[in-house]
Amino acid sequence: MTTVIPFGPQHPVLPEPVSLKLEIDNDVVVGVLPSLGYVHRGLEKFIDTKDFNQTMYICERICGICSGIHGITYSRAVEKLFDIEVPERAQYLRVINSELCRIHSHLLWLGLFADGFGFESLFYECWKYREDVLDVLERFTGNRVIHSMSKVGGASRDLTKEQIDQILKTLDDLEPKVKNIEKVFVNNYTVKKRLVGLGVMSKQLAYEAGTAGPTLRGSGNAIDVRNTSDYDIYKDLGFKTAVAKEGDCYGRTKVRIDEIYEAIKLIRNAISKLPEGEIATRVKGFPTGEAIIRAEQPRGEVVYYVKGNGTKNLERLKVRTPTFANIPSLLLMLPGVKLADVPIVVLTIDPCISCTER
Amino acid sequence: MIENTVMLLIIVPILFSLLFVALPKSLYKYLAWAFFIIGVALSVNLVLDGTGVVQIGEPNFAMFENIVLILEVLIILFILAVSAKYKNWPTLGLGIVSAALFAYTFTNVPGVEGASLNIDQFSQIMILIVNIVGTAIILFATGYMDEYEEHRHLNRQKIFYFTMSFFLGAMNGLVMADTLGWLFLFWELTTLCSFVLISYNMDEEGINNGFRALALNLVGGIALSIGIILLATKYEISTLSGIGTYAGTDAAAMATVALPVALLCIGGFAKSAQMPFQSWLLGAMVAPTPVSALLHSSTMVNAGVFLVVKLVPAFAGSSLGTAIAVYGSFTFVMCSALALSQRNAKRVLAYSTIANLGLIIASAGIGTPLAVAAAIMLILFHAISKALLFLCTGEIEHTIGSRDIEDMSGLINKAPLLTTLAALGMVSMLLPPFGVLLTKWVSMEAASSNPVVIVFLVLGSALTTVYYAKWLGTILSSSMDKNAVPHKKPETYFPLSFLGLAIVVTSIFVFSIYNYFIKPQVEILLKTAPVISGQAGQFTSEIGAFAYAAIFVVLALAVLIYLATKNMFTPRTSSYYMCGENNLEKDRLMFRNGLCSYEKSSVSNIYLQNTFGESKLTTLGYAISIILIVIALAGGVGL
Amino acid sequence: MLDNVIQNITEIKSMPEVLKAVEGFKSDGYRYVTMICLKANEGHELIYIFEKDNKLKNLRYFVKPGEKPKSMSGIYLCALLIENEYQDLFGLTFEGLAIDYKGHLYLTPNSPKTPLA
Amino acid sequence: MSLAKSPWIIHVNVNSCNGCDIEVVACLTPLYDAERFGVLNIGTPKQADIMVVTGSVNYKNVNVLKNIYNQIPDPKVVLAVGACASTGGIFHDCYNVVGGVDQVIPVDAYVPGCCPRPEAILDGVVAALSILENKKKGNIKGKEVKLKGKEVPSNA
Amino acid sequence: MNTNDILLAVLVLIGAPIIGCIASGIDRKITARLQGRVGPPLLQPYYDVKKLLSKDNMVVNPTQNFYVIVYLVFIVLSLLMLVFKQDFLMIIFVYTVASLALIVGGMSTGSPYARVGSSREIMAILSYEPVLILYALAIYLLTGTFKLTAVLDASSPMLMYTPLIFIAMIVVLNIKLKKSPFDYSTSHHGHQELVKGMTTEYGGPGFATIEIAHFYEYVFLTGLIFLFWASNPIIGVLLGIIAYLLIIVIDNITARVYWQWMLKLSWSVLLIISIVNIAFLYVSGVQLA
Amino acid sequence: MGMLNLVLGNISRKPATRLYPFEVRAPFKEFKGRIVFNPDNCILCGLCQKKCPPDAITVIKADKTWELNVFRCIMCTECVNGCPKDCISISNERAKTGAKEFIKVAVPIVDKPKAETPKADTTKAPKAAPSK
Repeated sequence: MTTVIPFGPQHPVLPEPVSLKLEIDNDVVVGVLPSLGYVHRGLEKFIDTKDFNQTMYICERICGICSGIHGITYSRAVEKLFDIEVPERAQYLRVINSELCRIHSHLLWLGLFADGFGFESLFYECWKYREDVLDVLERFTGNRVIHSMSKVGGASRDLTKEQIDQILKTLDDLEPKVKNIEKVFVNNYTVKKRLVGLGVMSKQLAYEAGTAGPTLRGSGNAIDVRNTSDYDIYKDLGFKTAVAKEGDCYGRTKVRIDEIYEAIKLIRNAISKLPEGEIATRVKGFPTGEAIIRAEQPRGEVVYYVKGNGTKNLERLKVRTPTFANIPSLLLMLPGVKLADVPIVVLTIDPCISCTER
Repeated sequence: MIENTVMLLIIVPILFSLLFVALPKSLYKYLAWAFFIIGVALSVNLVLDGTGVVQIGEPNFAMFENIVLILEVLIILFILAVSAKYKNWPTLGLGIVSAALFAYTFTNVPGVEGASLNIDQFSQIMILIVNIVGTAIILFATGYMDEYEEHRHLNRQKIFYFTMSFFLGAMNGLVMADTLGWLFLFWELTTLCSFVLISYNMDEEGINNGFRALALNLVGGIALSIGIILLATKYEISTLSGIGTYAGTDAAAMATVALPVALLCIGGFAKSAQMPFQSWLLGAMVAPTPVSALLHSSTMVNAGVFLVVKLVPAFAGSSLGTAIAVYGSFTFVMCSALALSQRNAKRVLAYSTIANLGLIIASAGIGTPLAVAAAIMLILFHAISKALLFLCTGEIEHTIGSRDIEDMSGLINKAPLLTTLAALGMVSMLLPPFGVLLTKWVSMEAASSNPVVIVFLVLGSALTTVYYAKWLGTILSSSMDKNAVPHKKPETYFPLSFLGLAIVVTSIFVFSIYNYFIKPQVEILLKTAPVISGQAGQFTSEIGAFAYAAIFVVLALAVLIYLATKNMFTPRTSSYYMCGENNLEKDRLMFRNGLCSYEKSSVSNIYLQNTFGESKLTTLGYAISIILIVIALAGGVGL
Repeated sequence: MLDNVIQNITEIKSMPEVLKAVEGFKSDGYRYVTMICLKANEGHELIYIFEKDNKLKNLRYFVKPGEKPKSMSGIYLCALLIENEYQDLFGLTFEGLAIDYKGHLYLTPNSPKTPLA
Repeated sequence: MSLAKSPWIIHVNVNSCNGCDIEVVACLTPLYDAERFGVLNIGTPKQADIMVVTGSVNYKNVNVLKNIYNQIPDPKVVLAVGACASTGGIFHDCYNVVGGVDQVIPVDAYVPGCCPRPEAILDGVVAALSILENKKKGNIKGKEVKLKGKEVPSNA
Repeated sequence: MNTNDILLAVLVLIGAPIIGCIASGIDRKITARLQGRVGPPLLQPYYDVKKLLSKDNMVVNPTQNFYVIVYLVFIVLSLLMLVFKQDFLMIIFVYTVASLALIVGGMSTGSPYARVGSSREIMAILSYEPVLILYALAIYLLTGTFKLTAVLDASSPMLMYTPLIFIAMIVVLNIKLKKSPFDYSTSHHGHQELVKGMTTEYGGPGFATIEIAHFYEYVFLTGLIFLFWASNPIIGVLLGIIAYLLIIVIDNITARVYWQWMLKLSWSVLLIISIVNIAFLYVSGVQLA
Repeated sequence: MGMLNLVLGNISRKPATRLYPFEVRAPFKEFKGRIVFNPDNCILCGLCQKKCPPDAITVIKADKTWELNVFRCIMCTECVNGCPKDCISISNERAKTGAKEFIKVAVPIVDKPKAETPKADTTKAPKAAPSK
């Protein structure tokens, strides 16, 4: 007789409502059936009643954690339809916002992950550092979590000198702190006991399973949309992809920690190169045509497909979020792990269910 | 008069066995009640008669001796015939060896002038166990066997009851016989009865397991008869008590008789299914549950430990004693570990029996007065608890149609009385204040002077807690999948309740039992009695105290508090926490899965098959136990 | 270059050909990115998107009304979620899904049926 | 006063975008440290006093919300955090959204904002505490919410 | 039983939960400070219990509260037996009754989380019980009796002869208090895959009973540590406090591990070091003066 | 030993906690706290209603009211940027927690022809905050 346990939707370890039906034999998971739909709101239908400017706010609320990058990517997609060039300063501002978001998201994930394996103080430590990032984001965009910093045609907020100093100072403070928690994640005996060799995906498997983001890069695939040449201005900022070879939860953790450092570096570079000038261009008319835009969110690659038909409402908006691509890999990783490891493996893809279901 | 009671104790079961054959099935119920009442009356009468030695001299002796001779010949012929019929060559071989030994005994061993039956306190305890617990089991069987046979399309109840009753008679003889030749006869009779009962189903599995039991017990019997021959030819000892008298407490004398004593002990080990021989007892699980209960609690296996305990004066304190103690405690820990990975309730109980017998043997091996007292008490308490547990398992099997522990989850809702009794049985096996734990405590305190034994005991007792706790929790949990049909027959529930009551009563009056039976017996065996006092509801020895009364009081207090607070604090019943996805209509343990359909959640226990799996541990256990036995023998020969 | 506007799109007429083409992509080492479903003249239009070395390749297939497209989840396991999603939202039926949620991936029996169709 | 000193919360996310959730969790972290008021984020409803709900409710979540609510022993308080939980927010007319939490279960206090700051959530918890005290004093029981109507529990 | 004994018993009955409550409060306060927070007030556990007692008694199964009452009374009994210097082996058995009662209570609710949690807790018994009995054995070897009288009346501390068992007991304390890294069967505050493990279905007064029993258990378990230096009560108490603080720190610097790992640790390391210690006691034959 | 250093560092330092109700940090001036409406210049054009993504603003020309559902507002500042008369501004003080009764703020509009002579102060400054 196997053990059958519902895991979610309301479960303390899962911050989000997703449900897994776990079949366990001898403390090892043998079957898993995810149940989605607890956060399905139907945003892709919603564009019928909102115009393309308002849709920006809806896209930001696809997910509260990657919200900034959702907004930016949506803006870029619609700009593509209009075929307008965004002022360079706005592009830099977007990069700064995205990378700050990435830092906050990764710190958040590190905390939740630590909570997943019962390391409460490490969880608090990570979230304590995250508050500093949120403070600068709040001063930059006016809100802690959902930023509304981007808009179709550019940015809606500019950075003042004072704010830039604030960002740089926070980053300087943050770097040694991240080094501290990195030591714990990488060296602590009990943490390694839990993470090393757990949820292993080989390089090939991760690639074929269509995973995205740190889940993919944790298995040794150096695939990052920021590497591609036309993604904003990353090419000028000396971006380097963070990769780990292990392919297990430990590797993915290392990738995310490395990405925090990388993000700090990118922000510093962006600030040093920040050009003067306008932050937005005016957008006239209504969008037509179709476009696909990809961007690198903290959780991985997001794909926006927009189709305009010449009215103020878009005809079709389709978002393929990174978690959507990563959930099938759970089906591959979960069988064979212990029950106690289920939350860790689920959290290791950094699930964002509200992204997935929209 | 004690002679009459003794004779009745042997004759009445045989009479009943004949009655069972003669009378129709419909009367079995009344026969069993009568047997139970007479059994209780006779055994109580024997206790009231007190102790004594019944000498059987001429002219009766010659007649008895002839009966014995004829019976032994018949036994050997039966074994040979049966094993030849089923083409079981190992058994046939062993039967031939037995026959040869018998022939050797007949020709070469000097005869005895008279036989004696020795009724001491230990025999009284054994008689009580055999005749009260044993007849209760037969009573239970009348409520059990009809349905059992119906399921398997059998009609062999006549043989069943005949053998069961006969078995009790043989056991009665065994525990009273002092003359080794007679002892051997009863010994072989029980072997034979167990063979018939184990292969009761007459299917391949049953017969194979029956033959395994027969073969392993024949090995034991051969060891026993070699021991008897040695004793008779070399030391001219022909009685059990004679060995003790010969060895006394003198180390040199002990050393001289060490080899035959060791051989006798090996016979006892085989009978008690100790480690290399354990497979027959596990195989015996194919038989109907009353058979298992009878074999495990009151009769068969107790004969082995009975013999070992009786031999205590011959090895107490010697190196042979230490070897036996280590061997017994090793069996205890090994079988406890083996029980951990079992989910078949009867197998768990079987391993638990073997483990507890190991504990008894270990206690006997330690040989201090305290330890021997523990061994005798453990035989008593274990018999009652184990009989209850086996009968409960049988009744559970009839109620839910399965003996898998996992299937018993939630039994408390369907059969509350049965579950409570089963829970009582389990609790009495592992928790204070009940008798089994008391004796475990005594033996641990006694064993604390022997480092190896105590470490084994410590590990074993932790393992025991684990496998019983799993089962206990499972039957007390509150969900039930199985279709449960409780039959409330008085024949089945009376023995269960009676045994349950017996557990509580014996545990409460443990000190009286100790004073009346065990203390004098230990004095007989070891010339000194353990220093134990029973003031203020405590069972106090030189090195510790067991406050059983306080625990009973606290237990009662807990019940009282529960009843008092039950209706306070606005009681409300709610549904389970199922992460929010409950189904409130059909089953409260259902939840909605990803396909929007409902599914039942279920949980199985942890069995640690990979660490404590049967196949791995059994091999290890065989190896180590055989080494230990060889060491014991070598020590016996004086190498 | 990132293919931002959907161009170099291959239109395929029949489902077996789609399957064959997708298998070809798989053997060429492409990753399955996503599939986009659009309403078009009574039926639905499916755009399969694949990626390799940061280049996107697209396949376009028109599903006639009532037609049951084949599932790609046998070739790319990760296709099962998006196909189940379109079963929910557009009322399509994919044949041979690895896990078939039968229209209950997002929606329950009491929520609106096929909202995007 | 005993209730006010030890409010244990259960956090239920029904259809929220994570924004409010992470702010609820942020309340417990060192900077805000809700445990100063005795707040514990307890996992099971059986031990909770305050139910913190985030997100506009969707059809799949309705029963989850009701079940969790029914499983909290009285006295209990429901706190709706964020614009979505209060009124449905920006998603109020999405096809799969039922609306604010008060459409399904009785709500005692609301926290506005998208997303509300942790300070605002702490304010909400403090507001909930006095309601909790009043409920205890007045012995007000939360009515068992029935599963009914358009949110039938099973399709079997 | 004379008047003094009764007074002492009443004192323990009343005093132990107060001490345990404060200890629990200190634990939460220190944990908070280690995590860089202010933390709850010192008397927070008291407020919690008071609140739980004022809530409805919501159960899934009417008998579930019986087991926690058994848990409570047997914890109290084992503490009283410790105070009255009873047989230590006996105390351990009585304590096992308490632990088992909680496990059976968890199982009896039938919730899948509670049952998995209980299964894990059974495995915890398997890992700490041998060490506890070996500790008892060490006491016997040092004093010639299992009764605690000898240990408490001795003039030299036991720690001198049982340093390895002391280390093992610290780990046992960690397992019993269900602190990280061994908080796999229930978790006090950290979130866990089993929700609240064994106590998932307990709420209101039933959970309050468990909490009160925990208070007694804190005192009882630190009492076991106290025995290591019973010759000087002040040092003994200090030893208990230090062990307690050590466990709080360990709680904060480790992740939760598997019960499998714990079983391996206890049956290889803890058991071996305890046996080595016991062997030393045998060979040297030292006696506690 | 990384974690040991961290926790020991924490205990040796002052806790990071901001004792919120007793010790309030002044909100950043950039913070989008709540919408403040100044009816003086309002021409009831309804542009804010059209722009508002969550439909939180209702302008009823007949009743001459401007209504903001505070519990639906998402602080996106579309209305602030979209208002032709700059009547709507954003304050860095957040909206207060409360019960549902207080969520609707109705602001009677002073009748006026085309942004002239701001009529006498029949209205108070609008507040989203509950008046308790």
